[in-house]
Amino acid sequence: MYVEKSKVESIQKISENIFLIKVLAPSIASLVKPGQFCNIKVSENSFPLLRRPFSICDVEGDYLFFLFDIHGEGTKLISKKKPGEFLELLGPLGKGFNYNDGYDTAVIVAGGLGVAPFPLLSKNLSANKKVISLLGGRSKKNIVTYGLKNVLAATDDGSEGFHGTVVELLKREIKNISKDNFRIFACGPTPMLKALQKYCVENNYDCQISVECAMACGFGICQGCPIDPVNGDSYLLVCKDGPVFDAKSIKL
Amino acid sequence: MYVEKSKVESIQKISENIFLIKVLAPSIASLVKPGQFCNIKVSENSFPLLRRPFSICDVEGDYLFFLFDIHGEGTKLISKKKPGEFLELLGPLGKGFNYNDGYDTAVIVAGGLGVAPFPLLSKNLSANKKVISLLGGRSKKNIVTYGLKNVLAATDDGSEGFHGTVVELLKREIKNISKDNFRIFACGPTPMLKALQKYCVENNYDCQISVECAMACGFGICQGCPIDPVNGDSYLLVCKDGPVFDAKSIKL
Amino acid sequence: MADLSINIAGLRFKNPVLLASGTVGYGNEIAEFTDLNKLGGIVTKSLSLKPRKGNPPPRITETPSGMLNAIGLANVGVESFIKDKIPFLKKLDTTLICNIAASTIEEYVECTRILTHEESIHAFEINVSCPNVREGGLEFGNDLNAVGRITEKVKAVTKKPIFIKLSPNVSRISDFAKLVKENGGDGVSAINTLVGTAFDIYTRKPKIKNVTGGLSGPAIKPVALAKILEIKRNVDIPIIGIGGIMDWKDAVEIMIVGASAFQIGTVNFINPNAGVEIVDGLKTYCEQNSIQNISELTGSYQI
Amino acid sequence: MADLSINIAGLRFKNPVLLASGTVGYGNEIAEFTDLNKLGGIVTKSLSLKPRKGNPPPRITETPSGMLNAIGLANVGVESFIKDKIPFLKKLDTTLICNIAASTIEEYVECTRILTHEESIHAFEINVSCPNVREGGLEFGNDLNAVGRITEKVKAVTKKPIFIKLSPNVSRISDFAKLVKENGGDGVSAINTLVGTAFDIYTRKPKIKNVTGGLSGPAIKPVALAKILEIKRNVDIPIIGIGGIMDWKDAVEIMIVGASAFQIGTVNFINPNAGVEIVDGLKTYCEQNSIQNISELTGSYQI
Ligand SMILES: Cc1cc2nc3c(=O)[nH]c(=O)nc-3n(C[C@H](O)[C@H](O)[C@H](O)COP(=O)(O)OP(=O)(O)OC[C@H]3O[C@@H](n4cnc5c(N)ncnc54)[C@H](O)[C@@H]3O)c2cc1C
Ligand SMILES: Cc1cc2nc3c(=O)[nH]c(=O)nc-3n(C[C@H](O)[C@H](O)[C@H](O)COP(=O)(O)OP(=O)(O)OC[C@H]3O[C@@H](n4cnc5c(N)ncnc54)[C@H](O)[C@@H]3O)c2cc1C
Ligand SMILES: Cc1cc2nc3c(=O)[nH]c(=O)nc-3n(C[C@H](O)[C@H](O)[C@H](O)COP(=O)(O)O)c2cc1C
Ligand SMILES: Cc1cc2nc3c(=O)[nH]c(=O)nc-3n(C[C@H](O)[C@H](O)[C@H](O)COP(=O)(O)O)c2cc1C
Ligand code: FES
Ligand code: FES
Repeated sequence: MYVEKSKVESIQKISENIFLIKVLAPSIASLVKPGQFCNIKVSENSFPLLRRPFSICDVEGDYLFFLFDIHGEGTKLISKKKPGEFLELLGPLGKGFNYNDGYDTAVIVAGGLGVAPFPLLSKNLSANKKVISLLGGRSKKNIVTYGLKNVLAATDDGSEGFHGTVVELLKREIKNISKDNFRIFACGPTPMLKALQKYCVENNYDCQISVECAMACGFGICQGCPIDPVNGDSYLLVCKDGPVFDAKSIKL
Repeated sequence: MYVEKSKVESIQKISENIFLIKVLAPSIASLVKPGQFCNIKVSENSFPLLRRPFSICDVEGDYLFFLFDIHGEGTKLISKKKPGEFLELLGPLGKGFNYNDGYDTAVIVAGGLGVAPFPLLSKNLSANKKVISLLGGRSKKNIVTYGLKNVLAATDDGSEGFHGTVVELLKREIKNISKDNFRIFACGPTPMLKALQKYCVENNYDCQISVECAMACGFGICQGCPIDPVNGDSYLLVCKDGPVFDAKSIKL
Repeated sequence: MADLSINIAGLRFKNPVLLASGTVGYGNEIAEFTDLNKLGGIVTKSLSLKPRKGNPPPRITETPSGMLNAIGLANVGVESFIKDKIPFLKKLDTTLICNIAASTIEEYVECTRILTHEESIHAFEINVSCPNVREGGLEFGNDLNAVGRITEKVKAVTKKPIFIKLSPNVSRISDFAKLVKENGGDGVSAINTLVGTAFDIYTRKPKIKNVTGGLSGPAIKPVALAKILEIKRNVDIPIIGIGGIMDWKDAVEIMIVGASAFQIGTVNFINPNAGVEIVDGLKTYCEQNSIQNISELTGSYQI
Repeated sequence: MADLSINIAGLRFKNPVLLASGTVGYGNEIAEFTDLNKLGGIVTKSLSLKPRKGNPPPRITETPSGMLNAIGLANVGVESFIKDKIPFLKKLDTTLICNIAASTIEEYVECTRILTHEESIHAFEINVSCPNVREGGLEFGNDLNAVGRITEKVKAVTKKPIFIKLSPNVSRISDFAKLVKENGGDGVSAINTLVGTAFDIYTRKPKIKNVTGGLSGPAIKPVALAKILEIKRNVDIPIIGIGGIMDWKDAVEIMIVGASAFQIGTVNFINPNAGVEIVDGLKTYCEQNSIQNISELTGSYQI
């Protein structure tokens, strides 16, 4: 884990409110595993005070990519960065996806900006694995396919692909997939993850979900990010024990 | 008085730490008198929280100029503004110099960035008035002659002009000046103003000084900027009753 | 169109947005930048019986998301207020609350007795965060008995509503609110500033001459919200919320935790038109969230 | 080369920079980012006799220049601390202070009695900002008697220095410091967090599940400075300053108003190497200002 002052190489507006930023961070880049994140100081002063957590979206040599949408003041400030300016990264943080063994087909299920960690996962999957990417969004403009393979979309308003939620799309597609030995990798808003978790637990599907919550430190010292495990009396920490968990192991 | 969102037209580094910024502010520009100031919000968020006061340095049509040096976080943020970005101005504030009648020669005495209000004053003086500009600074690089006429410099280290303080320079030059009917216009750090005030009061010279102090509002509602008058029981306010005062009327 | 008007102790405000004492002087200067008639009300700078010069400079300094002030209750005194300031204020179409600060209980009573005859004053706000000269400089605002007695005695000399402005520098602010209620007060204003200080690390001198000052601005908003919530959960009395409000979102938040109306202070220095912008923001918020009457927001927290 | 070492109650710290309780866990995670051996000391997360699960999420939220937390004193308990955490901590070359939180006076005493046998623990910090279960949830920290008794009883079971960590949510913090001194306490740590809250304006729910939380970070620095100054001017007892320190300048300021040493909390989340940077900054400041021994700074204000 490093604290790295990273120069912005480029920033690209992907859609109305969604940006892809590329930064130089060789130390962190050398360590990253898919599903990990960085906690980012977006300004050089104390506004905003805390770092902001972002999934590592992709790695190219010494460069890291982050995919984000404008949410509040912190993300607004990142969106205004110009090439040559800096972000201060702390990472790579958390445990990534467990994606190496034990299955043939990777089923990616992402809601909204939940696609963020999957370009790197897709890239790092060994060539003999099949990938299916199911992406959900409110509307066509919320579907970001950057870096993803074999994409099927689901939109709430039907403006692209399946008309409905991405979990409903998964249920529809599962008959094709379930012949394979598959594992689900998911990330997105909590209501979506809840629906997915219920479905996977009921059907005993192998599913890893990446969870979001408010964070201060990102590496286990503030205890700000507890999550209830299915077994055990004490909380787990999303930043340290997650953000990726087996869908069966946590209460959402 | 207006609150005006002003687009930065250009920003120019005059010397190591000193900048000249030109902004579009037609409403304010139409009202300005020399010696007035604007209270400037340098960011769109609450860092820094308060506005920062700056003398109006010059006016060209719809444009205002401010001359500033990097002091703390606020001035650092202004120095990083790029053309097309915005500052939020509140002004013009305060009473300016009384410069129209009653004298023939204007003697400008400025310490450091105290030169800021004088380009506009010089420009607005009627053509039949003589102007002498005495500028003091620590070193050559602290002497800013932008927009000034008939300049004599004084530096603490002797790297430019007179070796000594600007008040000492004034004392030396006064024998040439004192034949005229003159008025002194001064601005600069408080110790310099104190020395000047003492000298002018002792010699009964006509002298107007522009004073600095911490401000919150800049227009009389916070009472944060009191200054003791020579006569009277209650404080005056630097922002409203000043920042320009007759040297005889206030205690520094 | 949502109804923004509110009613406290029989007094109607056209909306819940008031300008806080000490942050708008006597209204005339800020009127250059904003339309005071659009606001719910104005609270004038703390008045004492005689004029007060206030503290020597420096009086203010910026802190992270806040500012410290030690103005020292500089004011023109009751007599000059009536003569020089009321004429401007009485022309305004907004609710006028006159804030009173004093060093003895008798002085509070005397100021109120005189000012209650002024028709243009609709209510009084009693600032108890002043050093009590009799008790050797201790603040009235930290003394339960004193707050009770001040409420009772001031109430006795006026028929107009009395709001007691509470100090946040106490363990349980709701105990003070309870005493205000028991002694006939019509409401509490909460909060005044937190005690704070700042020093220059080279001269080692305080950045404000008075050494300590009052902390205001967004930094104190979480404290203000907690104090207001504590009062709301423990005492049935109208609350005028104050502390760190910068925009309509902060205003909604302070009403949710329990305020019937609120005052804005520090923000006036940065954006003198903030009050009017907050009124507009509240209108839109109410419409978008189907709120008929803004008073529905008061204490509507979901815990 | 300035001497940064300090001495409090016979205990030597290599410099005045300590990491605050609850903001570094038990030291192991932050050690990835910083060299703990360069710091004056570490204060461990508040320990209770039995493990505590802590509060449900959300536990934290950002506020202007600050943050609110309601972790709920989640900790592993004394037994697991000794077994699982001490082995890492004892290898560090820094002063170790163990922070204790409890719901009864007996629990404070019992924790101290057990932990005093651990050689690697050099001192105790007693966190009195916990609800007192006997008195129906009122905080010990707001109760003068309780603070006196806790000091006395804890002191009776250990020879190691005892620092009482004071709550800022009181009118006169120096009264508490006085009682700590009278009851044999070796010093006070000031301040703990201010009570605050924040609400979502759409759901109307509190942003932290516990409703109220503790406000920390730069926003509270002016309050911390004022509280420390108040103690320094009224009571002759060593003060460990805490509250809003982000860099060496803030550290110098807190020493000037009276702190012998200080702790950094929230900044660790943002810059886990802040402590070491502050040590370096203090060195340079001392050299540039001809300060031989950093303790010259303590209470060196010029008022
Ligand atoms: C492990 C992890 C990975 C993430 N990856 C991405 C990503 O790749 N792309 C992306 O766009 N977003 C991602 N997020 C969400 C992102 O952190 C928030 O959108 C961001 O912090 C909002 O900051 P803001 O200042 O713009 O918003 P504000 O609303 O102003 O933030 C205020 C506070 O709330 C917290 N907060 C608000 N929303 C969230 C949220 N959803 N999750 C966590 N904290 C929140 C912030 O940390 C901050 O303290 C991730 C979150 C986590 C925990
Ligand atoms: C009427 C007036 C006119 C001025 N004109 C100019 C000018 O033309 N050019 C220029 O460079 N500077 C001018 N100044 C000084 C300028 O306002 C300060 O340098 C600036 O506020 C510093 O802000 P900062 O955030 O960079 O520094 P910080 O030190 O971070 O400021 C912290 C706080 O201190 C206050 N402050 C600090 N120094 C001063 C100061 N000297 N005067 C007033 N407030 C101060 C700031 O307002 C702020 O609240 C003027 C000041 C006044 C009162
Ligand atoms: C410069 C200044 C002067 C103040 N003067 C007074 C005063 O005279 N009487 C009073 O009751 N409160 C006074 N206050 C306190 C405010 O009315 C208000 O309670 C406080 O600033 C918190 O609100 P804010 O965070 O919106 O500023 C003053 C505040 C400031 C900043
Ligand atoms: C997330 C968090 C957890 C904390 N936990 C504890 C604790 O367990 N015991 C304690 O005495 N103080 C605790 N504190 C208070 C800090 O030790 C410190 O007093 C406070 O944060 C002020 O310092 P700061 O502004 O530098 O953060 C905690 C603070 C934070 C932010
Ligand atoms: S974010 Fe601090 S422990 Fe997880
Ligand atoms: S700066 Fe507010 S009254 Fe002068």
